[in-house]
Amino acid sequence: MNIKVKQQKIDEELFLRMHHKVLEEWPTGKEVDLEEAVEYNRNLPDSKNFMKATLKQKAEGKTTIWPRAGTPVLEEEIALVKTLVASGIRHVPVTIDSYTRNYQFEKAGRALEESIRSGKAVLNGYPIVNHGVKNTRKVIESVDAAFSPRGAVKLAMEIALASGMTAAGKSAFLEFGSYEKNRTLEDCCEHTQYTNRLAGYYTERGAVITTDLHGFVPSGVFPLSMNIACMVVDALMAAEQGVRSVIPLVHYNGNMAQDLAWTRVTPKILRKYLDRHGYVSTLIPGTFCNQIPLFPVPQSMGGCFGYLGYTAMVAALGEATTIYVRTIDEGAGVPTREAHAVSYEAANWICNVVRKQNIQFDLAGVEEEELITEMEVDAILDKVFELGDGDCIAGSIKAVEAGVIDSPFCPNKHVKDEVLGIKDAQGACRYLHFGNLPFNNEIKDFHRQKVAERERLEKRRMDYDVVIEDFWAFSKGKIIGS
Amino acid sequence: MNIKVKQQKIDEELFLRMHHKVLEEWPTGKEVDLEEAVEYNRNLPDSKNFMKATLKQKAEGKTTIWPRAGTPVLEEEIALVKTLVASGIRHVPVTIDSYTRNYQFEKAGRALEESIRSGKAVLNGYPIVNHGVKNTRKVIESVDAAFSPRGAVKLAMEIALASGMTAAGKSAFLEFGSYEKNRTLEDCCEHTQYTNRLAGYYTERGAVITTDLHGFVPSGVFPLSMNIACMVVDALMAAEQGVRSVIPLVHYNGNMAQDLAWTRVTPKILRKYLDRHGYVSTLIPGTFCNQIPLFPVPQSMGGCFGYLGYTAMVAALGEATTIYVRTIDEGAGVPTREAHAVSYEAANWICNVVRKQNIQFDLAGVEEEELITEMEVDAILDKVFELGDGDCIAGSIKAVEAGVIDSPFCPNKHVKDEVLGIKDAQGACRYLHFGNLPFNNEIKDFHRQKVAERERLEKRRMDYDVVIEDFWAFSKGKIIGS
Amino acid sequence: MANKPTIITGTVGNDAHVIGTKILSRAFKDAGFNVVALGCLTPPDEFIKVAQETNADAILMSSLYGMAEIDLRGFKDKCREAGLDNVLLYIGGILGVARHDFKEDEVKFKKLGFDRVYPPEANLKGAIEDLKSDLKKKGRMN
Amino acid sequence: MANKPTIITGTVGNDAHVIGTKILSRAFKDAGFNVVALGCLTPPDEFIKVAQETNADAILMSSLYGMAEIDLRGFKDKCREAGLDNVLLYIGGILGVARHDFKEDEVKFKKLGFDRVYPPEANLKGAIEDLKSDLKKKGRMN
Ligand code: B12
Ligand code: B12
Repeated sequence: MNIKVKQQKIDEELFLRMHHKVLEEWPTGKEVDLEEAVEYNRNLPDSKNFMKATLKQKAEGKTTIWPRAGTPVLEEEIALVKTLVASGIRHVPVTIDSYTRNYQFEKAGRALEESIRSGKAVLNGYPIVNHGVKNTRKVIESVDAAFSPRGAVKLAMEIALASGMTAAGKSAFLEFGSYEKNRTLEDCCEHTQYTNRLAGYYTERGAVITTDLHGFVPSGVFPLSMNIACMVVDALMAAEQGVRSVIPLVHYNGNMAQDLAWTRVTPKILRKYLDRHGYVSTLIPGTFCNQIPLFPVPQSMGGCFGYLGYTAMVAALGEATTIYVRTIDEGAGVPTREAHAVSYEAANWICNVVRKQNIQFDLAGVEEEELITEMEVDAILDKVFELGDGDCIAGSIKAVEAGVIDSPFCPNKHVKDEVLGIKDAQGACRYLHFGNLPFNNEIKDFHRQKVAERERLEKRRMDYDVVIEDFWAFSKGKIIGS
Repeated sequence: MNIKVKQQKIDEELFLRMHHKVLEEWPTGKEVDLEEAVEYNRNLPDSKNFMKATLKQKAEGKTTIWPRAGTPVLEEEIALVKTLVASGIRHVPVTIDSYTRNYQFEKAGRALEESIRSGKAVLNGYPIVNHGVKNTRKVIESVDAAFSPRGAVKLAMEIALASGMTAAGKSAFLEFGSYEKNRTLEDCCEHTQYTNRLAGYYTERGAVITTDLHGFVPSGVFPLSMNIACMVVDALMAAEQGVRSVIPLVHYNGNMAQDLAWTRVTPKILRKYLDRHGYVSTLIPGTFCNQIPLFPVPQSMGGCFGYLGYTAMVAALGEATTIYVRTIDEGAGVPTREAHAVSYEAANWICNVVRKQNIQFDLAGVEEEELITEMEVDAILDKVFELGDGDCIAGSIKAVEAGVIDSPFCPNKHVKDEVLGIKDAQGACRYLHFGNLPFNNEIKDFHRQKVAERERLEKRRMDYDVVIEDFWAFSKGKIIGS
Repeated sequence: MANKPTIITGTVGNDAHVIGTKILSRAFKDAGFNVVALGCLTPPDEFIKVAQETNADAILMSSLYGMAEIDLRGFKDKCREAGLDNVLLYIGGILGVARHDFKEDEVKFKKLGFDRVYPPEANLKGAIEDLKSDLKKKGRMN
Repeated sequence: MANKPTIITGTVGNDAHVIGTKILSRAFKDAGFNVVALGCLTPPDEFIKVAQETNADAILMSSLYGMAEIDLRGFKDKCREAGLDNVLLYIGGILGVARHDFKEDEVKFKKLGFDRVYPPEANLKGAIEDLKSDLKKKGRMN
């Protein structure tokens, strides 16, 4: 196959031409004046700059909450971000609705009007393109915190950054592996190169924009090495376009040793690859952790609080910069403002008392998990660079085709979906089906032994049905399915 | 002074005479037929025996909730214990109301009737003497769990054990140091000797009754060594009367290193003294931990869940057998059944996922806290035995008079109340005023240095006002006051 | 094989949530159904088109992102026009936005023409039984 | 010293909760009041007896165990009989059993004759101000 997208910085002229076409996608594009926007963004206080706020917080030894939240009506959105900041949040996401994510700005506009009329949100996020720069600046100016758009397409990102958001959390792998069915990875890379280049443009002019890395987000129980390997590619792509601040998002999966190991090893691995490829000036200001993809059964309020409390505790012990805890409404629907407040209050309570004690916590098994994770990541990336003759984009595209990059329960039809993860007896994630992953026998045997151990204990074969049981187990307070 | 009560087993004849007089204190006493009662109690299933249930659970590596709960009306009490057991509780307390605790059975009876009439509980616990054996057996037979009466006076204990409760949690120090204003320690010891002897009587006949140890419960911020020293005396007094199963109650105070150290060191210290005094056959089936005396501000629901979640996490990491988490209603009043359920569900969720992972970890500081605690306990007890010429009862009574046993904010007028505790910079409890505690300079300097460190950091003197600030701090999510 | 009913599965509209419909598809396949899985991000019309082509017995639709109501206005009429009156319509997932009583969803989507509406995390064994009995009633399975 | 008002503190009835009344006593002492602290487990009559003996200006009662209402029925009348109509009656702590609206307590205990009723964890600085202004109004402090 011939791959057009290359790991190569878009030259400025070309970029500016693309930029002006993007602004024509919707009337509100006119509100963006790039030079004025950069100026506005550069002059924001440090507390509103995602990288500076994160570095400051890391230095203070705090763990705060990083939620997901977005609601269609402007006044509601302002009230929402105020609630979030009041509950101790310093990094405010603006989750964008699904129509906007799919370029259906007109449909989003109609749903927005209906939401205003009916007083009931019929959109699942904030339609940033319809709101435009003027309105969105009102949101950002309403509180003292750093903003990040969630799920921004090109124009959405233009409006977000012009409005004073200081993070450009767009990941080729997240789109490809989590949100898309038909689009190719190449297409997703091409889009992300643009938003990264935009972030680089701001950055080079003194308005540092942070890109958060997602990688290939596991759907359900799956070791994190695949996700981390793809985060590395996300990071390299961003750095090449001039991004100087990247933040990994680490996905917990319930096993404390693994969650802590992944929290520690991810920035280490990222640093290794960024340096190796010459992006030494690209910083990793913090590590953000996520309570996902497991989630509480809506019915059990105690379970919701238990789950988010446990997650906050692990994050605090692991010295995560932020933790994305799911609200008590997670399983029920878009959380109410009250659900946000009480959930983060509980999580904050725990993060505060733990971090303030600056606890030195040594957990058996963490080193081993770090080791095996790094081995797996290296194995995947070696193959990726080999397939791409040194180009991480070409390599990734071929790797997906070859099943070297693969993930279970994936929405995208281009993904092989021939791999499966499962829990071992301690509740740690292991590979059950390796599909075409480029692992040596040492790695494979490690996983096979762990799975075999559980088979012995439970006297049953570990198969797809168990995978599904495991999928639901943790959110119900069990470390493995049964 | 001349002290009548001696550390000496009450001989059986005398005991039986006392027993029959106790039964005359109230008509329901007639319902107690000691031989039938022992028979009934011995034949209970293991799951209803406090010691056996505890040993089993310890072997399984579970941490469960041990709540406090009692409500006046029989049907309500039955519904309550059913809710508790449904939420995973295996040790069920029956908290007795304050009138009954003070021998005002008639007043309790009237309040009970009013509660039934009005349908609103005007008693703060279960009036066990008024209900008698027949009714109380209905409570115990309604669920599969082990029962313990809380705050039982002599007759109350008779009825509790005859009804099939298998714990006699009565502590001379708890009464003296937490519940009484005028009564002397000697008087409290005399009473406790009786209930311990009663427990011993059952035990010798094959119905093992467990005594849980309270010691001198700290009111507010205070290192636990005083409490542990008095638990040792509680244990020795119980063992002498024939008790063969004792369980320490460890009070958390918010600092993880200290809470874990106290959880580990308390049974070690108890074992040491029980063996040293020849009570080798008295078991310590488990360690129960308490979230006390700090407590959430009623207003903040998130804080309530955060606090109990943190507590459950520490208990699970410390492998406590049970944890007494305060419900989300703790600060508001006697918890509703719903408040019990949702609170324990959240705590259970955490205990389960943590214990199942059988986590091995190392926390910096734990060893040091164990060491200093044991040094302090030994120092107090050496003095106690010295003052009592080897008799722990006489010694304790004299120690209280001498301020060798002392505790702040104490209700009892016989206690000197010349000591104060305060938090250090990490939120650990330290002695601020040593009063007349028999500590050598090594111990005192350790505490002084810790306090001095905080004074340097906060640039202010550590005094009574700070003590009060600390008192409220933790329940508000801060490790020290400010 | 004559007696192997055909069902169409997928997540409707712009909804990328796919895990549920994948698990569902596998479960119905294992239960002996002939499953045509369209995956996520499936436009309402595609369900209809494929149902015609495969002469399907039922459409088992998923929606999690909370906007199914907007996506499915007029869907039942289109089915009729396409001559699919006889095709059973089931839907499940998370049908409303924000915490709410499932009853509302049930009423809403029955009005929209669905034969059965399932609450979040609905049990699949139950759903399989429902479909079998509904098909038997219609004489499309024995 | 003439202008040092005398107050009686303590926890009423069979209530052994003492921490609050101890902190309260110390706070009022530091604020320049002459405090007679009866501690916990103090029968209502004892408050009256001591108030007479010390010719007190106010009684600051605590109750946490939830049974104050029963303990204090007819308390105000007894005060009157004892000629203490002029003594201010404050109460605080946790006055009802179980989670409830504090307003209920306030109404209830005002009916029982208390001049001021305080919610759980009431702020003491505020209470000190209250007492000073109440005493000034009564001309018992300047
Ligand atoms: C995983 C997940 C994602 C992943 C999805 C990955 C993927 N491609 O599948 C990612 C991160 C990409 C994602 C994105 C978004 N998500 Co999302 N997501 C979830 C989450 C955590 C789990 C969903 C899931 O997979 N459940 C597991 C499966 C197995 O369960 P299920 O789908 O319900 O299916 C089961 C049953 O319902 C039943 N069933 C399902 N369908 C049918 C049909 C029939 C006929 C029958 C009988 C049974 C049946 O069978 C299944 C097995 O039991 C939920 C929250 C939660 N805890 O549920 C939010 C949630 C669904 N997402 C939500 C939202 C808003 C979004 C976003 C819009 C923004 C955001 N928050 O990120 C985007 C939308 C993107 C898009 N275009 O759709 C909201 C939905 C809001 C609402 N309905 O009110 C939720 C509820 C989270 C929340 N509380 O805000 N999400
Ligand atoms: C510590 C404690 C105990 C200790 C008491 C030690 C001691 N001797 O003091 C022990 C363990 C002995 C105990 C026993 C009991 N307790 Co208790 N205890 C508590 C706890 C945890 C804290 C109380 C406390 O000291 N607070 C700290 C002080 C400083 O606050 P405070 O007293 O409210 O006082 C402050 C303010 O209110 C104000 N204030 C107080 N009085 C006044 C008066 C005036 C005029 C003013 C202006 C201000 C004011 O000033 C103080 C400083 O700010 C509470 C629950 C909680 N979280 O509050 C339960 C609680 C009070 N106890 C309760 C109960 C039921 C009991 C028992 C009956 C049984 C049991 N559960 O153990 C026994 C009763 C024994 C008896 N005879 O009274 C219930 C009361 C039920 C209700 N009201 O609905 C509570 C609320 C716990 C619960 N949710 O069930 N308890």
